[in-house]
Amino acid sequence: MTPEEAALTVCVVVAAYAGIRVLLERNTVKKLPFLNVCSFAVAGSIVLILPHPLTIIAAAAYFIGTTLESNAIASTYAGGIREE
Amino acid sequence: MPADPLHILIAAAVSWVNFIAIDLFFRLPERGGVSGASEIGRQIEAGGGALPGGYMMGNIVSSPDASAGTLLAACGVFIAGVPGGLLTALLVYLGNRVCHDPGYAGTTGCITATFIVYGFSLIGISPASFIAGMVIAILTIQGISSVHASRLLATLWGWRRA
Amino acid sequence: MQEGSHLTPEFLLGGFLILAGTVAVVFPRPKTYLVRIINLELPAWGLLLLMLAYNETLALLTFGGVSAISVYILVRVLQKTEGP
Amino acid sequence: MNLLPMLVFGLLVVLGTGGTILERDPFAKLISLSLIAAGVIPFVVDRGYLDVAIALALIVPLSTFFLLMACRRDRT
Repeated sequence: MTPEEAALTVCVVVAAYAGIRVLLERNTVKKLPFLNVCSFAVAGSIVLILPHPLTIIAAAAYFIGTTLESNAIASTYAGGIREE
Repeated sequence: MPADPLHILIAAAVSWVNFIAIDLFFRLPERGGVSGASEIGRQIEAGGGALPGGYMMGNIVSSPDASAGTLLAACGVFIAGVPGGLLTALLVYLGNRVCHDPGYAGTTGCITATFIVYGFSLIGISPASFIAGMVIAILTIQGISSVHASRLLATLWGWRRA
Repeated sequence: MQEGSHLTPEFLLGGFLILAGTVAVVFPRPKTYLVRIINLELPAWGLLLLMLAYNETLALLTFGGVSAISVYILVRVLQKTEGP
Repeated sequence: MNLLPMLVFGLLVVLGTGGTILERDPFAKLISLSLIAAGVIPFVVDRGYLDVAIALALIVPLSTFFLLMACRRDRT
């Protein structure tokens, strides 16, 4: 087993664990840290699946996109609570 | 070259120390940067955690900081060597600007992590091990138990302020 | 899995997503328009996976761009319907 | 792709689908939709369509923003 395969296995196991924890958590805002772990693991594994120069940009775009999404969800949730 | 579990553990420890040190140096636990980060901090405190640790976890979630910089720098060095790492530093800076963040922590973490990962690749620890190590490091902060992780971060923040 | 088989994992996942998403749009859990629009994203992902299974690159790019615009139009229609 | 990563990303898609259908809060539904995107994008990368993957990664947050505009109206 090469280091790449070992790293891919670790990333994939962490992604599955984080995905299950996202569903089991009841509080909506506390789901976001687990979603962040899942996106870390997925961004790492798409680099390990296909090593190519464009993959760096793909991983960075995916990670920044999902971070923006979490930011918007959390901000809208906080604003909605405060206006009530 | 066969894989060695010890290499992944060493990489996890190094990247944990790197991103925690840089996040504490740039005062992330002081306050929530955006309203979403403050909301995450308050909810974690309501669940039994500590408020500064909750703010830092909220900041990690809602803008790419040193942890994202370390992961993407490891990816860049794995594919294209040191120039790839510096390219990801530029991308992390752009992402920080999009998220209404000054962007010092992410860019600094990315540049230091680039040289750390390159240095370790010279003595035989592959950059792929650093990708897995960073995933394990972020798992210990955000993924196991938000109460204990926020208390640990609050303790470290107390040392930083003292 | 032999070459040329149509039962790739993309095909199976896309079919599952289209069937489950269509049922979820027709019978939404809280019976509101917003939940219907959110559930409408599920068949969109399923259609995208089916296009991926048949290697239609141009269709993938076009559909990815247009789906966001269609969501925007539906949200505007929802806001007009509810009124001020 | 190997068998284990394929199974795990398929599991992520199935989990996201179940979460989107079963949750009652609109914000929890949006978080589950993001889980589906996390499962689909590695399949796109595995086929070699990196340009499609970059475009998808930038378009998915856009549609979430549009849905959040409706969520904000719905709550107040």
